[in-house]
Amino acid sequence: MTREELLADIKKRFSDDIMEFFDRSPRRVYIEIKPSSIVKIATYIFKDLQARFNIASGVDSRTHMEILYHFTLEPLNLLISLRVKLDRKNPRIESIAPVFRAANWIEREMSELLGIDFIGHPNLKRLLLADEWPQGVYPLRADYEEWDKNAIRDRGV
Amino acid sequence: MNLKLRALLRSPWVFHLSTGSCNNCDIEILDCLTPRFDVERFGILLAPSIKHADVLLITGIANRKSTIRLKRLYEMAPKPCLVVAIGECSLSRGIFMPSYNAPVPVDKVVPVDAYIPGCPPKPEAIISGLVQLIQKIKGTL
Amino acid sequence: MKLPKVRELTEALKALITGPYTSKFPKKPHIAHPNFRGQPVFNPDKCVGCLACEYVCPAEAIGHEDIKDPKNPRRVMIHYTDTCIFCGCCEAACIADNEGIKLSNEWDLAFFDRSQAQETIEKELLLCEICGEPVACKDHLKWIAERLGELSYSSPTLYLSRLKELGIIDDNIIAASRDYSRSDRVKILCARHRRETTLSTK
Amino acid sequence: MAKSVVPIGPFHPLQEEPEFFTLTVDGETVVDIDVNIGYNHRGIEKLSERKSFDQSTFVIERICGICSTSHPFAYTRAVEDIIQVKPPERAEYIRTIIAEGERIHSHLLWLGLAGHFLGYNTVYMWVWKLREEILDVMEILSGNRNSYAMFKPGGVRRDIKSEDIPGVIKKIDSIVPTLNRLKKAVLDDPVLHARLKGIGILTYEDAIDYSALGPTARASGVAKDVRKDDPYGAYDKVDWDMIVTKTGDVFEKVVVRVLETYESIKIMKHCLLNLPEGDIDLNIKDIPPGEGIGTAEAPRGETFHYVRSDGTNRPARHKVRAPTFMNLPTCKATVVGETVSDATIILASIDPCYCCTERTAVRDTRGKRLYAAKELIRLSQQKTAQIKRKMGLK
Repeated sequence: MTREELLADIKKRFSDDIMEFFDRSPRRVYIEIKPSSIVKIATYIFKDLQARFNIASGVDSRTHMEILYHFTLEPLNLLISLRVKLDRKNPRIESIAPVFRAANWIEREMSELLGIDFIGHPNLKRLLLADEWPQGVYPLRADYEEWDKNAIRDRGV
Repeated sequence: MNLKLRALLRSPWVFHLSTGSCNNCDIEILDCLTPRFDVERFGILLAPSIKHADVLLITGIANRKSTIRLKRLYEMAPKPCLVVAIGECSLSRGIFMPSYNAPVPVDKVVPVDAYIPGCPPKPEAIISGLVQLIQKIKGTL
Repeated sequence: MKLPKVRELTEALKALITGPYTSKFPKKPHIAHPNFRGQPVFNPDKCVGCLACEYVCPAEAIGHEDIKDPKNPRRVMIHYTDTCIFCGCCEAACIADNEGIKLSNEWDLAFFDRSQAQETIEKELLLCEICGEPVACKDHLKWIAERLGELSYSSPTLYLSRLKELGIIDDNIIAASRDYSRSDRVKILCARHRRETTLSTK
Repeated sequence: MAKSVVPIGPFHPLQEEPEFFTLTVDGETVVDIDVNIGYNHRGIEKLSERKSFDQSTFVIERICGICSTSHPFAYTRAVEDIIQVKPPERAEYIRTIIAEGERIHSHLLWLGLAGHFLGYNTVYMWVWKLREEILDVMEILSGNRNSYAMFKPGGVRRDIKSEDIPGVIKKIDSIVPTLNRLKKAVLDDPVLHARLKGIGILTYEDAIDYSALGPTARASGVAKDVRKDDPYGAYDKVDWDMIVTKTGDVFEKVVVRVLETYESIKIMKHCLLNLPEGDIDLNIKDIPPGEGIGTAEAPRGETFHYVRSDGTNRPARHKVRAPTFMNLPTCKATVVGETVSDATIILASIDPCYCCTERTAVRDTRGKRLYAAKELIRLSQQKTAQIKRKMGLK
């Protein structure tokens, strides 16, 4: 179906969950949705529209924590980004890894680097950082400072 | 000691260690083994395991996870062994200096004998660096 | 033993004639292609010491050090070979028509001690006559004055350093007006003090 | 049958990057595989927030050595997506030339390594000797063998001098005859057919479910290629065709990559021959606040860059996703059930690029009999020799 029909169908089907619909350009659409409805909409886009799960990118804007789930529809050359806003103190959201295995690693990375807790993730353990990295320190947060006292930040000659 | 070093320099076996690099330098090291630069003329071979290595080629910024293995492998290498840092990342972490995962440069983790700058260094630069190191060691014997 | 096919024979003959493919590198020195981005080198007489290359460098591989003793004020431009990634941004951003710092063809840079892995040049520095802070390099003010032409007479720092350069003004002419009122107006000052002397009526 | 654990890596002499696979082995067949990554993590996303838009092109370029054009290509497209602007025609052509040049040398690199994993060291030496030609071409065009420093948001940093082009075309043409001989040697070799066909199969459904990308997915019939679906650079001005095969086993992946090298040579020569005139840079001065997404086709799949700017000259957030990040988990589907001697070549068949994925790690080994990594390569080479003897070729 064409691009307009597809977007109209999404709008009609999830009208109560969509908070904001931003049609930025012919190839980019940003849809802000309620955090509770992420699994429902993601499954619909991935399974019914045969979209490809591209990636999820976590953003720590100072007032709130944001996650964007990007889905690509090759035939229409369209990229749908579902935006979800969580509160910054205790960001929690339902995990979509059980639905499709492609999202498994990226959620582990976001939980490790940004401190977002994914409920229902198969094995939410560390993916990237060393074992000696202190618990609860999230490097990609805006308010991250250097915790390692003997780190050398100049050339260290 | 210098008898071993003298013997070592006849045909230095090389062990390549990538501690968090973008594999440009690693591929330039492998380029040295292929027909065009062919360091086997000088007896330089890739050692199958750390136990046979005479020269340790280190690339990469020694990030936190790799430093643990870097230290362990340096202890496992039979002494006397020479250590050569290849590429900007292993000299002073180059463009990744402020990275939160690279606390200290490589020469704070293991004593480094020769530095070969370049991002990535040309295979000729790696060969000339090794040759200069061998001459320097031979010079002091 | 299988007889070698014709292709292998021609291959062997060709190899005999052309000789091995391996480069004779250590014996024959290797000259990089003229487009190759090698070691950046400062050009002392073209560089104006404006620090544009330091701001632009992605790897923060260029630094400077201002030596502020009044007798011989100098700005030392330092290029660190062990951090530089040879990208050519400094050459692209150099205001002295890309000649102040240039990427040479040099690729054989191996060394054994990292504390000497830097190249420096020195530029003459102008200090503010009131607070002693560095204003700019002499060549930099000359570079600005040349571009501003007669407009450079709007700022005492510019025209004083320019005329002193040309030898028209010397100290005894300036000394004559030293003790009259607002004599600070006729001095080479840093931005902060120049603003103070312009606004105040002291 | 007691399970024993087989560690491969992390510092395996031949693999360029440290990666660690822990295979749980029941006798000869692999029962389970656990990929641990994290060795190469350099925190590039945090670094890119420290640098200005122009400078962070160089951090992005050093994510991976062998796909060091696809990342800046996707990044510059993301920044141009924020400003909704298109670089000049000549810059698009130059970008395509550099991207295709890199695809050729990356595919050749992989072909050489795959040859070594199978015990074909002559293929390894031949292919890497061939690769030196394309590296000379890239040194002439961009000034360095790789990490080309050519990309800039809004255009290209350096122009291609027209007097260099004939020499470059001659060098590219000198590659083709040797590549033809190699193609015949690799694709029609009965031993390779027996060795690579039918192992490490990634089915179409698994490829969709894991969202696999690039040659790994195209070998399983998933016809997705950013250069065709979302044409960028000069790809829509050149007629080339996307290589897609059906079964998805390791042999198909070799076929897809070899044929793609020919396509890249065709594109690169076409762009070099009719390079349009015009300026090469838009000189972007300020970037308005907003978000942009850029994608590009790396030799291993689609790279994805998400850039958010808050009006200052530094990106507020920069998310990078490399193709191997999506392809690496697929080895769970392809390696389990295969024999240990095939494990190495299957793991190498997705052309893993760990510095892209920025992650490798190690896990303690338990179990009685341990294969050292070198042994695994010897096992794989033994199997090839065994097949040769069976075919009476020895």
